[in-house]
Amino acid sequence: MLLIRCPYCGLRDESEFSCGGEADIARPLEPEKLSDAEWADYVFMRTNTKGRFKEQWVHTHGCGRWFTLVRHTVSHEHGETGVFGGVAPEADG
Amino acid sequence: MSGPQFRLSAGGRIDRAAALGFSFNGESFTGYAGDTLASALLAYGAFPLARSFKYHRPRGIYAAGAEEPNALVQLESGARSQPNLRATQIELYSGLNASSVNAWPSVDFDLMRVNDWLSPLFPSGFYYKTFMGAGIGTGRWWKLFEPFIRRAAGFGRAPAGPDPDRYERMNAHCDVLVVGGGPAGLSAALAAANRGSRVILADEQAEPGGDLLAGDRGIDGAPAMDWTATAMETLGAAPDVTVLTRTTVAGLYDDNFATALESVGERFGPDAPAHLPRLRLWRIRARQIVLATGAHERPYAFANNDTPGVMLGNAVRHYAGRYAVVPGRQVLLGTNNDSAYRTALLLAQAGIAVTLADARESPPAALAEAVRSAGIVLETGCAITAVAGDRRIRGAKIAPVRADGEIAGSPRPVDADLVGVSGGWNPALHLASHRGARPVWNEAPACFVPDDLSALGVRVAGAVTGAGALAECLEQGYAAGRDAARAAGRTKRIRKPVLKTDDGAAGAPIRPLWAVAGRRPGDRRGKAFVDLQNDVTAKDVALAARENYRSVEHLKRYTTLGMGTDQGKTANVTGLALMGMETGRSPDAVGTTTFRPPYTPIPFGALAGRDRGALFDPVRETPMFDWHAANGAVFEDVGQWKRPYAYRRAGESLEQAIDREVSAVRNAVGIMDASTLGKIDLKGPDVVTLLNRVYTNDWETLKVGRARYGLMCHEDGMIFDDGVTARLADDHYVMTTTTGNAATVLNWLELWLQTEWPDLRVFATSVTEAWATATVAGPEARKLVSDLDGDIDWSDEAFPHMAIRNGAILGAPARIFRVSFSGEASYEINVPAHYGLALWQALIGGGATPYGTEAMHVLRAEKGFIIVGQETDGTVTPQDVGMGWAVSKRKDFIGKRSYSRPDTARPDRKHLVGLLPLDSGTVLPEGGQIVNDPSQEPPVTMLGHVTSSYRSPSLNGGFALALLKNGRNRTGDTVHVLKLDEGADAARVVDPVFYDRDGGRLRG
Amino acid sequence: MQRYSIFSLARNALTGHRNWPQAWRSPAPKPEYDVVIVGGGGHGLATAYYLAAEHGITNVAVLERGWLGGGNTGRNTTIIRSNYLWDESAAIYEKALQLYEGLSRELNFNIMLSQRGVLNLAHNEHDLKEMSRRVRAIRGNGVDSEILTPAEIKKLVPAINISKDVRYPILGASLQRRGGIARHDAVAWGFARAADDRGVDIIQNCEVTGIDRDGGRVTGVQTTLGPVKAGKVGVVVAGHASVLADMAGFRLPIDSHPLQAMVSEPIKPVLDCVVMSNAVHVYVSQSDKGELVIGAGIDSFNSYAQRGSWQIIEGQMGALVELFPVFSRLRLMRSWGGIVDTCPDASPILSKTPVDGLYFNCGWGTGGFKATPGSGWAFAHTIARDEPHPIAAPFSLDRFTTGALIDEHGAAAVAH
Amino acid sequence: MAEPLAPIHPLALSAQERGPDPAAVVLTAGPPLVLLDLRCRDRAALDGFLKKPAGLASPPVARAVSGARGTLFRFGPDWWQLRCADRKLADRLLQADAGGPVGATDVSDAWLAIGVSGPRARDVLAKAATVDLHPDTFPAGSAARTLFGRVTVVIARLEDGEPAAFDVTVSRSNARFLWHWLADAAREYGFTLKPAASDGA
Repeated sequence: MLLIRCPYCGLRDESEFSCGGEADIARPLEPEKLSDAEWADYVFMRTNTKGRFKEQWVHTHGCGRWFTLVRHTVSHEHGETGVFGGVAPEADG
Repeated sequence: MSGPQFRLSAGGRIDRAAALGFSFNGESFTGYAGDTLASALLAYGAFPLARSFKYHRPRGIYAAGAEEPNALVQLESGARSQPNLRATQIELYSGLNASSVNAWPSVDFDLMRVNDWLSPLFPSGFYYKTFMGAGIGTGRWWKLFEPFIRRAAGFGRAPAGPDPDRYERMNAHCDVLVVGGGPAGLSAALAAANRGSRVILADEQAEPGGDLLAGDRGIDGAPAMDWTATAMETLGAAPDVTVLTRTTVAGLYDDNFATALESVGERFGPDAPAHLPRLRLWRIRARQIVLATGAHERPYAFANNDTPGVMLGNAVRHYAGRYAVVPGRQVLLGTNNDSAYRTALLLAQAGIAVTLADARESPPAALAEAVRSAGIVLETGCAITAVAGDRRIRGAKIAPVRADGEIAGSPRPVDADLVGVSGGWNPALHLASHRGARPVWNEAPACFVPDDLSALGVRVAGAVTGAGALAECLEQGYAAGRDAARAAGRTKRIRKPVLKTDDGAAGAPIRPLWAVAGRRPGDRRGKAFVDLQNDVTAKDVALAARENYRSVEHLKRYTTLGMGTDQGKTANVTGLALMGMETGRSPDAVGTTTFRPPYTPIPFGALAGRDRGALFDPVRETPMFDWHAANGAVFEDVGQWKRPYAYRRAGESLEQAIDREVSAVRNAVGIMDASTLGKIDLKGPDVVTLLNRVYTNDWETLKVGRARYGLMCHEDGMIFDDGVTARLADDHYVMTTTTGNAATVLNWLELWLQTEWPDLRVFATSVTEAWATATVAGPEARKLVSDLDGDIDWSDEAFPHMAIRNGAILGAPARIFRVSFSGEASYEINVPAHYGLALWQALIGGGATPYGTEAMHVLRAEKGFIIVGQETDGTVTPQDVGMGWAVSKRKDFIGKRSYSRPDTARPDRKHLVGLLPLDSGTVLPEGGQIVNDPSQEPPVTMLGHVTSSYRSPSLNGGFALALLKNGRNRTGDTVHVLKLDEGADAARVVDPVFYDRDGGRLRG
Repeated sequence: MQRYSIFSLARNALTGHRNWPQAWRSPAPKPEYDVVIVGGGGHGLATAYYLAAEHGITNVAVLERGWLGGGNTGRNTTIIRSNYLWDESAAIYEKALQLYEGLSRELNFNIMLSQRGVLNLAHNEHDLKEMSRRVRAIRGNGVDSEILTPAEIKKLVPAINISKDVRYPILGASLQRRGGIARHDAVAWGFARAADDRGVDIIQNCEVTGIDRDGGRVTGVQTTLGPVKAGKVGVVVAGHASVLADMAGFRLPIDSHPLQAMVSEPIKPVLDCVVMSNAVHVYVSQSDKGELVIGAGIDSFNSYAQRGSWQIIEGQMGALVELFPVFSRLRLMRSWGGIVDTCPDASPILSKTPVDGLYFNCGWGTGGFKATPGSGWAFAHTIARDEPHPIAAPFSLDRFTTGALIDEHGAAAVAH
Repeated sequence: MAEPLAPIHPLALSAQERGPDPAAVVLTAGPPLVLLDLRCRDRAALDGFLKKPAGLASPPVARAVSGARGTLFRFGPDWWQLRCADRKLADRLLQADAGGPVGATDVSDAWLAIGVSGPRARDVLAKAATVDLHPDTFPAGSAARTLFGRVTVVIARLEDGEPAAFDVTVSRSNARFLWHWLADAAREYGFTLKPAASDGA
């Protein structure tokens, strides 16, 4: 069971979080201009990296914030986190 | 039994003042406090107490701990019965009652022993090679034989009734978790504790000490157990040290999460105090871990090495030293390393005749001198080749052996009634393996040791590293404890203790020895077992090699080596080494198996903890729950909620109740508890933009005080929720969701708001539970609500359909949605949740009939309103259910692009339609498959299915909603709905709105 | 191939079992094959077997990174059933079940198919509705399925608790009597032995590190034992499909997740059919050896580690003890994890790819074992004819573009 | 109908003392709350919003501060919850939020508080809470929104003192479940149940 460092709450048990899968899948700005294949690529295709993998998690039972986490999909070692929308953790938080 | 004749007259860590009576296989025995079941039984001799898995050969106690392969027993009977416990790990208590497993009619005479005599027919994997049913019909032979095989397999039996015991879970946190309370573990715990660390020390025994419990070791010129006692005092006085005895660390997981099982009430047996849990599962989050898990002695194999009375050499030492039991008068010890010498000396001190056969030509001179001067017969360059006897040892043979284990001279008989075999040590690297350690073959001690895990915060110390000397174990323990404390940020400087041990002069290396004879085909000297529990012999390993099942996993799976309840603790390495010999490889080239948690088995109940019975899963109750329960509600589970399905009155069937409730809403007024519907407060200037993106329809025109229905889809275009959203103020909306999706929808909004559209200024807050909701519906609804004192103008003009009003009702703040899911005039009255019950009672007092979810389903189906999850299943678009009107063409929204994909744009997809059975007395089966031709043989062409079907008191007959291929273009057609068994019901395809098509009733 | 039978056992017993031949050879790879199958699990070995047996293509190599049958074939809970909702799924899983029914004899290797029945429990109104729909659809497809009342369930499974007075009472169940379990290793070994006998080279400890292409067509693979040329390459690597797709330059609609399973200590027979529950999230059967074999849901995060998180085990054990209170004192002996490749619609991919001559068979999620022979059979056809077999056609990759998904999430709400 | 509606507390259950040491764990049903969820992207703005009416400034995430007019919990960087000492403060804040940087939502009846005190209080909570409740890591002023078994709760240590006393906020629908759960978990130590008064106050 992972011990995840929420950027806002610090180390918490995995059970407080939900994993949202691969990060950085940006929604196309003009979907109607995409081909069916391009749309399918956005909706369904995934990189599913074996190795260091940037994914997004939400601290469902804690602060409720989404953040990104780089995690190795074989060793499960994880570290670097990132925030969305520029909501920076406070120094005293 | 003739009394505990094998109990030594003095010594041991048993309490001779506390005699404990117990029974085994119906006979009475007496042991002492401090005994295990195994030690207490051994005091009566090394008799058979089990039968082996496959051949049903008699088996006795083989080891002294978790590695025991043979002595599995059924403890107690009835609901508290427990199968497959190792006698070596059961603490004796007064009145204990145990019996043998896997033996019929008795352990002394077992009919299945016939398997042993027929064993030439049953080599490893024999079952893959027969029962194929060639020529006799598909698998018929196997069908015939499988039940026999099943009955023959398995050990103990499941208990007879539900478990009456309690189990606890406990979360704990520490700087340093030390696993194992032997010298290395104690040393590590002291080093960490003295630096101010929060320490948890877990040891599986009733008292720490590990190998020192044998009582024959010394530290600083005193018995080593004195040092242990002092260490325990120090640890006990430290503020943040938790010592968990009788606690087995079962598994290590990512980020140094550990599970451990503590025996709490279990050791008292069935008479344990009722408030105590039987077991406690610890969930430990450790910053650093020190594994001082020791090592298991391994045997070497020889003919009939499973005869009761053959034991691990070090087990003989522990029974003698710790429990004062030596179940024999003439002991033959076979060894290939130094450790058996301590056993020999301890036995000789107790006056036992000992022959020590050391496979090495030249044992260390000091050891040889010591044993000889103690009167022990030392035979060098010899190994045990066979024992004689069946149910007990009637002698043994020894002979010189070659490097590959083959006998190099003629075997000589040795008088013996107890045989101890010491083939070297296998470090207990199970836990390190859970954490990813790769076992590395270490030539000098001829064993696998774990590789370095310190980068993960896991350190090893003591015998688990292959260390043999006590001084080395203490030293490694200290270093690991110190380093772990430092890594956890406890940097206090402490002087290192200096301890003098009784290790003596340096020893000689091991001479690896795996199996003496017994490997070659045609060797008739008797079975040489590698895995005692699963009856895997050296020959079986050779057969696997011959048939090319050569990888370690194939070996295990083909022969079942190491697949038993002991996970092969005494067997695996020997099996690997033998496979290596067969195939010309070193043991590590054969491969190593990955050890799987748990280290020792864990009862399911301990894993379930408190998640049982009434506490299995949270029950969510609405504010009106008590009223429902007291007034005949039949509840249905909707997620964790309990919702009234219908309210049954005395003498009423469920169907009659539902009919009555439907009629009440159609003809008078009903109320439903709708508190479970999700409610999300949305605030901010950009709410309307958000709504436009997550709902399929347009939201710009919604005015303050008005509400609108919306559909939510995923990017694949499929419906996943629906609900009404109302505008309370310019920048303030409230969204409702289905009961089941309340949390899902809020998470969905947050996902998009946070990750994709952080520029949108919207705050979303769940207010589901802040409000209690009573839906008042029916032609008399307005009259009923108008009678409630308050400040709301209920007239249709002031408060039309799809409007929302805030005000006060009977002194409580209220928020009312005039929306209708029933087709009648309908008010969803929300009051702060604590007032919900009182509001409900007031409405009942005003003459409303309570109705449940099933009546609600009927009412809405008559109106053709969908229920997400019933009319939809994740494959249904808004257009499919006839709600193309709610899909905006002007704007983009989540899922929109998917509608132009070829399959999604097909005009002949499955559409929501109404079905009217041609026979109005028929209620079509929900889930019924729709066909054109009811006479077609399977596989039939299925065109869709009935999604909802009810009897309608208003329509006075059956009606249904269905998803039907090309359905909107088939209005008026007759289709057929297959019955479960035979035949079909004919039905006409109609518009899905059955009731009040123009909506006059719901507008007032 | 020396045929296995009770007579061959007796004959070999007389000679001390010294003359048993190898079950399969361990050849070195040849420089070139007509077809290379990447992945020596059940599906890959079955594909190779049917290529040889049904299509006469025998110049075939199966390249296995580790030991054959070592992936999900050797890690699953061995459940076999074909009670799927949609016609497309029913067709391929039922084909698999029918092949299973004759497989021991066809392969001359006892896979210990035990058709003891698979029960799917319903715990609430929604479950009952779903069950009704599913059973009727299954029967419409000519597959056996029936509905049981709680009393009938109790008769079939005496250890189960059908009390109304529990958190989630059992309200009914569907039963597929032809469903059951089989010995998973035997399926891999049986296919391996029979394929080897027909000339297929099974090469273990040979990891594919690259997929060679020339002008949009596959030409071979790079391996840890050197390059191997191939006219066609079929990739059947559950748990690593995305990795191999990446080597070939495209992406798949797949996420890899850990799925855990576990066994109890062996006990005398106490459970005579497979019991699955979506609502409380657990499934269980008892092996011939006496172990209860238990599984549940997947971990939510992506992983290639063959291990999952602890709380999943606690959750499913709570569910199991709730269904079977008499199991509370039985003990968990061993737990492990596999890697399951999940598709957005919980259906597999059996497909041609953007690379000519390269075929992928993947995405079986938690349902791969039960499909093994059907999957291999249809995939062999797809490779041999360079066009999907009709029962494989709906599972092509282009469904994610057209939108013609086969959404079996209902079936896979509990992993199995 | 004119009879005013009366509030009803779901923890108006029976009092009880049980087990080896009934003082080991004491469960106390808290009174109905006056509670606002406050959302704001700017801590300074939130401080400005609260300063005058509530006299409180934001604590760090997973902490709480108390004053005469209420207790302010911080769940996340943009999420606070204010337990108001009286209704007046809540109404004032709800009126003040319109159009401003702070979104205030009344969630009073959605939550209830259960006091868990006594020498074994920490042990009972540790049976399901995965946050570390050791006084070094969970000093007075700590307030963690976390998962408790299968229920989302806020575990707070609002006051100093030994043994530590905890305040557990739970959603209304789960309150009884949690109450029974805690009592069951306290059985091995002994417990005293102090439910809400049956008049709902």
